Amino acid sequence: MAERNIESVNKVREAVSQDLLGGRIDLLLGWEKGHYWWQSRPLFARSEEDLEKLAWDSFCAVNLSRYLLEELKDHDKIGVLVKGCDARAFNRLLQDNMVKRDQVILYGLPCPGMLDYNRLIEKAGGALLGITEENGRVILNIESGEQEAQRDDLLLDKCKDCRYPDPAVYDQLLFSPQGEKEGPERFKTVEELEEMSAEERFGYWEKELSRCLRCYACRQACPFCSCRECFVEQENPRWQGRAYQPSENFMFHLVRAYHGTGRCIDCGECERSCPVDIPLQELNRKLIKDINELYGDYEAGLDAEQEPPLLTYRPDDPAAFSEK
Amino acid sequence: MPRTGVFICHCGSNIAGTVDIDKTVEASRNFPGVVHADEYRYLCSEMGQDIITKAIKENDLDRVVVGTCSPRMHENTFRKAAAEAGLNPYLLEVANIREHCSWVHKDMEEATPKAIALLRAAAAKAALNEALEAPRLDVEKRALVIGGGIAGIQAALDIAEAGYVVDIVEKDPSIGGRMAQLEKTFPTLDCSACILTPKMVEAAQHPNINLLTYSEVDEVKGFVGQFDVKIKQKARYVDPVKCTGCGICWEKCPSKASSEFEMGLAKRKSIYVPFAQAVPMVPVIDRDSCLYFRKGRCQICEQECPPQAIDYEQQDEIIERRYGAIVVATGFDQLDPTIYGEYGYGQHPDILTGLEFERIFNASGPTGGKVVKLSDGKPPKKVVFIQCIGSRDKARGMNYCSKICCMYTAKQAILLKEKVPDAKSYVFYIDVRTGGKGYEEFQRRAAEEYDVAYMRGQVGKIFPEDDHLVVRGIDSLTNRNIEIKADMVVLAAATVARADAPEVGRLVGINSDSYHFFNEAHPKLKPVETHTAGIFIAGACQAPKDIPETVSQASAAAVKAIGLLSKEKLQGEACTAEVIQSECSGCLNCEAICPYTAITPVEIEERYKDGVLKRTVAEVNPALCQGCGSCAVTCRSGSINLKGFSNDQIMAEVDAICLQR
Amino acid sequence: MKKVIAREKLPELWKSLAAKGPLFLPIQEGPVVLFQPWQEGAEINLDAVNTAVSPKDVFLPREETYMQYRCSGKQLELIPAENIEPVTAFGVHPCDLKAVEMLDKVYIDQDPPDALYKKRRENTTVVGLSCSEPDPFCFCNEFGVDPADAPGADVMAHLKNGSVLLEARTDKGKALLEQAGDLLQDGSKETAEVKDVKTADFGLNLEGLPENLKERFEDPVWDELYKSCLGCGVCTYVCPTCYCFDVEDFGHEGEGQRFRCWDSCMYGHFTAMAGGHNPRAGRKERVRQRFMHKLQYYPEIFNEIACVGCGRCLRSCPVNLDIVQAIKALGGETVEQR
Amino acid sequence: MSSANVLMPQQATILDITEETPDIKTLRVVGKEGMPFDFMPGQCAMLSLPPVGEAIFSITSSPTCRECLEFSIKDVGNVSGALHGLVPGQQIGIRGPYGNGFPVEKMKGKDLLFIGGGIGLAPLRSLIGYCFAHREDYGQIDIVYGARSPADLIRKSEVKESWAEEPDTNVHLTVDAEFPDWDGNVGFVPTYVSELGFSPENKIAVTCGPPIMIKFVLQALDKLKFSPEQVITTLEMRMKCGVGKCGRCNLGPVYVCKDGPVFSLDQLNALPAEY
Amino acid sequence: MSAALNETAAGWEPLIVSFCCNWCSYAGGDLAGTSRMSYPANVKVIRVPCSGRMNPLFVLRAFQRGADGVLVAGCHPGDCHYTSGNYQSRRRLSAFKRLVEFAGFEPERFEVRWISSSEGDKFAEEMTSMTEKIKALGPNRKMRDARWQSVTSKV
Repeated sequence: MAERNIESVNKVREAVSQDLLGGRIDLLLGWEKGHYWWQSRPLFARSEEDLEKLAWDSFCAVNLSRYLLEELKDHDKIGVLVKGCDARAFNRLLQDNMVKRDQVILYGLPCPGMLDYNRLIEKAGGALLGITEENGRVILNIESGEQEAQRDDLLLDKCKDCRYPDPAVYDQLLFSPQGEKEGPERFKTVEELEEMSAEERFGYWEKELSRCLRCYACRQACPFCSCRECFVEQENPRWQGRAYQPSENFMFHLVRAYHGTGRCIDCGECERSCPVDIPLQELNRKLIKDINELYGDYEAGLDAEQEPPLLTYRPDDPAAFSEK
Repeated sequence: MPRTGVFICHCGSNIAGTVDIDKTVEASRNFPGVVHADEYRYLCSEMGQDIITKAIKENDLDRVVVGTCSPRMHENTFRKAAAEAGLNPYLLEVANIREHCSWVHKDMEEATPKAIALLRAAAAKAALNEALEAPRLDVEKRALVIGGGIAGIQAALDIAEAGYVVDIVEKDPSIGGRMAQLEKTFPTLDCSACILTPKMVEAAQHPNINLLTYSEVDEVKGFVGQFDVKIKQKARYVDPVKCTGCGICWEKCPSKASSEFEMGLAKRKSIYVPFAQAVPMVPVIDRDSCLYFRKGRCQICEQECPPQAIDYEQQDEIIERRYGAIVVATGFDQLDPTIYGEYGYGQHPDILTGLEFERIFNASGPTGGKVVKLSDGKPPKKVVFIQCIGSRDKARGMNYCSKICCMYTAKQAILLKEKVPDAKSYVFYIDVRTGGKGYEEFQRRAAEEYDVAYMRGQVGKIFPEDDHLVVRGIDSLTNRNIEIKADMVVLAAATVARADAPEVGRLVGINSDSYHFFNEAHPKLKPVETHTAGIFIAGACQAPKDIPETVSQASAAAVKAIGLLSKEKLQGEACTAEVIQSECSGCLNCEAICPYTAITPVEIEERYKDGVLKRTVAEVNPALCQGCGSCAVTCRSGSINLKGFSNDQIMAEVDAICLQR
Repeated sequence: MKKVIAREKLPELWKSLAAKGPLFLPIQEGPVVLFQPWQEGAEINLDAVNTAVSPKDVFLPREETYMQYRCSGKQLELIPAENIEPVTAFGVHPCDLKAVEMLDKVYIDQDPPDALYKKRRENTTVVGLSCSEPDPFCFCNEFGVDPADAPGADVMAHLKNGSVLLEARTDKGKALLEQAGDLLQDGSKETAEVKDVKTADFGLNLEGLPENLKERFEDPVWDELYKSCLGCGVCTYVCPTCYCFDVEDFGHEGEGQRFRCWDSCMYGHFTAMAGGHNPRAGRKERVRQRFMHKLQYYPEIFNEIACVGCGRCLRSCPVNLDIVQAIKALGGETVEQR
Repeated sequence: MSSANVLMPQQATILDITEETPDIKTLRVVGKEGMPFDFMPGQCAMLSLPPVGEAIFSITSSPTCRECLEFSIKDVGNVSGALHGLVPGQQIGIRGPYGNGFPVEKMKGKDLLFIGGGIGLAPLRSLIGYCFAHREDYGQIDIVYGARSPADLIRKSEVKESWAEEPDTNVHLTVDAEFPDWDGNVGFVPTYVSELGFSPENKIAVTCGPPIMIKFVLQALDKLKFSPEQVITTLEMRMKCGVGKCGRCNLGPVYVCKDGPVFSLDQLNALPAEY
Repeated sequence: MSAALNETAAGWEPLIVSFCCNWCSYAGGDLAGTSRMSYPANVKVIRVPCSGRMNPLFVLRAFQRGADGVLVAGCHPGDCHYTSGNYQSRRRLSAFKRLVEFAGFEPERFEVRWISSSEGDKFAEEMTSMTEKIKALGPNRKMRDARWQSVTSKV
């Protein structure tokens, strides 16, 4: 079994139970364990009993902020456990006017990064019984004994180059901050793709996108996708056809990414949610990179007060096309 | 399915010469929804319009497509024709098969298929057109003039004379502007103050004019006919009603500050009027230098003021008013030549700008009208004028010509000779530009009768040596180096936009060129209009100008404003944005980007489970919306759309155009 | 008929099969394995137990054009445009094949039959593949699926050490093996090395569940269970027993085509009517529909639960709201205790 | 032909279009060779108009009419809107018939009460026509029909003139509010049904109309002591296939397209109320 | 005229869709016309009120439906009739242009230009040079919906 880190779960539970049981919040959005030790799923806690199930381990990847969209219809005040990305997601929703700050209490969880089950399995090279963690290392319990690995090598893609593991907004910070990170390889794949010829790049994307099922998990998991009706479903005009043609694949994915311009918080939930592993985050990161280059550094979700780059302009802005 | 009629114009041979009309008509018949197609030699003629109206009635058409010249030309003509037949005019679409087709393509083989494609797109769009109604808007019969210089004064007087109330907002304590700072005006050499002050007084006394001096525009909302403006009237600390303008206060005031009016060449008191003929003759207290405000003691002015007009407790006041039209006449600044180190400006008291020199001539100026060097009080015997400081200087400054320098330099050289008969003037110039009535003659006089030496060339360095200034330059005609030992140097610094012009532009919603001069709507045909309806520009805020040009432009702007104010109602924009509130998620990104503050949040109620849920969505004020459609692009879910250029209309055009390759 | 082929010879077999018509098999596509048509150079992965998406694509393509239209004036011409050719599906695991049989009940057995599906089904030769290792997500044992055998296969394949045993079960299967000719060797004496494949044991009690659920449409369980659902369609698209579809036109007023494509009951638009009314307006209704369909509605008509324990929803649901969660919640475990 | 694709429409032509109300039109449709198919009252058909798409509509003409099929269509969406814009002679696609239809056999020998509201008369009209054609099989017929305003009543002349002339038949019209030139009853359909006070004895009530009307009609009938078996209604759902496969229109294990759209109230009560 | 034929034959002609803002670029196009300048008929203009109206989805739709190049033209920065439309579109379309290039489109396929109402010559030049560049690149297959193509080939 994975080390449950009883101590930290207790600390989280302690922090929230007073508010939940004392009526300061009506609902707590947290995580509980799923069927497997490597799955932690959303928990909607309203009672002490619910809180018993609370989990805080290396598999709490699900971004909980998005649930506020629905749950705030039924609750006056909600507590949410937020990692760095969840907090940025909250700011995103705040900026999109989807939530009000005073409706929510944020319990900040500085995040060490979440582990990727597939990487663990790969590392184990066979049946994996469980893991224990200590000091940035992961010990894999495999049938033949134990195997040790660097934790950083086993992170989810979305966590690998996370720059802001600490919540940018919170009411209460439950652990000591991790500190801002470099994320040196954040744009590595983007840059590699940029190096390719247009033909190669098109081929790359055509192949990757060909797997798309149009399940819209990327959209549903995304904190910037908060439209009531997505362009995909609109009838007049019919922006997006339902066919699985390459042309329709590009339409959906380019527009999805474009709609995140200056809005994507780089949480990577889109990519994590994708059942066929399309590298969606690279499209988002391309836009982040370009916006930063063209219109100055902007990290969506870090500061809800800062105007998103597509909602403002400067008369002397540069352009990606000739202005002569 | 719509019932569309297509009408194609030959425009004599203008279209028919390059577009096969028969083929085009035939092709049009096969477009979806087209039930009638026809052609005519001149569709815009009475006869042509009749053909359309008749066909609409006879064939029960509910959409019309005309293949004609540019919609910018005759869209309205045809819309009226459609309206005559009882059709909503917005159900008509124009396919531009002249300017965008027959005139730019060489033969029928090229132009005909393209004309068909454009018509097909227009028909596809028309099928989705909806009947639209342009809102009828009220006009507030009051004008605002921003800037109380000669342009503003003239515009205000003209508007007031036509019977409309005008407010002049001037940020300085007195109206008068730059013209008040001038000594004499070219080419007639009449005294600037003598011709200006009567106008200032006339403006002050005009029953239809309100002067709001020492005031600034804080906010402009609304739209043509109904601009809601907030004006900040800065605290003067003097009650203008009580004040008699007797002058005792500024006489007695013990503290001094540099005089803005005198370009910093002289001091003024902390309580002051900027100049002797100021209108209104009500002083202001400059908080920054006033002893009372700085240190809490003094209060001499308060003690001395006979009518007890001093009021230290006065606060800035916000005046909110609605105006039908706005004239922007904010004037210009002079470039600070410090940036050009080689001229040594700021390093030596005898290196002056043109405007500073202007004050030296003035009887009420820093030298009492005596033309002397500021360094030693002696009259200058050799004065070097250098033209184009910052103007026509691609590398370092502005590309444009400041327009007035050649003339005022000639004027100053003449005046110098008159005041200091043994003085000698040298003018370094690039070109001498004297377009204007009597200008060339005036400049020739300076050169020929007043012994002004014009030298085509550039000055490379100015530095003091002993008791004079060494001016080193090159005569570009002879390519010789020149060195002049001058007593004084006058720099014709460029005429530049006011430092706060970008801010003013943003406030009132007009745009400017790269030098921050405000843009006219059309350089030839709409020289005083801006792209924002109801806002007009006059004077040097648009581009460098001399006084006569400024005054004529001001009157022109006034006429435009008067024309607007005289209307009972204005026709608003029909193609405005519209929110589908049930789909709107209320992110309000549209509100953030709307240039007209036409979008506001509104709370709606929706059924949810067994109860009702309140939520915020966007709402468009169609009177404010000008129909740019940027909101429709910002809205990711397409919940806000632009009537007349809706998402499905544009997509239908794309589809149709791509069908016909 | 039993035949044997050395594993390294398989590519040759595939190539020869593909020459006769489309050959679908598990292909490594970047990080995932998908059931896709064979192409020269494709990276076949027979060791992957479960493809990311089930092979139902072969029988019920995600997109299928069946009509073309041409309009001119008032004339409208409607032209059938099916394009169904004989195909081979190689490496279908027992759970997935069982799921196809469940689709058969809807698309073939239930009147009127769906001609497109039926034709595809008849035109497909299925090479089943027994499982030697379970995936951690597999739980087909719970549904009585034998990982070692897919009864409905035309040919049953068993991976052996270094070779593959192919056993023809039907005439179609025999024909397939015969076509392969010399590539295959006689395997009449070979036996499959049948392993006892133990899949995950969630301790589900399915006995009487469909009957029990009949009265539980309004059960409070639903008020909790749906909450974590994001409203995406992952579960339905990866699921081998989901079969909903949509019909859409593509084209303009002049001509175009009509196709059907996968759709998902998890989408709000799925049931939204033209006037705006939506009988399954919320996530709760949709989650209930999906699980009730699997566990009650389908069994009510066809007498078996519409789940084969392939584990795809356990693996792919971004928030782990899978059928096991649902069964457990409905079977009187976690949620009900609240 | 069992191998035919059930989703494939056949070609049909619009004979004519009549405007019933501001948002309802009746289309008369004929197949390539006369009737596209045989059907029973209460059944539906898919009409298609590419590239707009397909939608399902109930057939409003009686099966005894052998000239054409009639559809009364309210403009609520893309397909219905496009159909409204058509002109006579336009060809469209049609497939069907779908659904179970009304239980005309079970209704034999009974008195019949038809309660319709607005466009809800469309399926009833097919059944009413059928009953008139087989007049001897059925007893007393009462027809209660209402709409928001006189202008919203469909098939007005037919209802008022032909139906009322039929033997043993009463037509009761009502509109929601007072209108000039309206001398009929004023009031909502359910209220009118209560006021008319029908006896449930040997009677079958068939109702169709907007959901809110049906809800209150059912209450009214319940008060009049109609048992659920005596009450029949039809449902509308989003449908794509019409043959119980595309997965949209189920109420529990029952598919409205195939097993409905006609249900007796007792059948409906046993199903999840997801409509 | 068959598109399919067009593309295989040596005389393939590209289709360029240009979205022009009503106030500057469309008027610039009008001026090109009144000045009898010439540019290739491959360019077909769709009038939009402002470059700020330019939804990137329109561009993608044009590519889906067979456009070989798309050119958006608007007022020069500072000249927007609506004050800020082109400033907004500069940001949006810059990000979008980079995105489509990242997706594998050649940079020439999608362009943005500022053309004023007095720049009839520039309008003609840009339209000509766009056409020439696209001709050099050849037909665009990327994102083109093969189904639409089969449809258009029969028109």
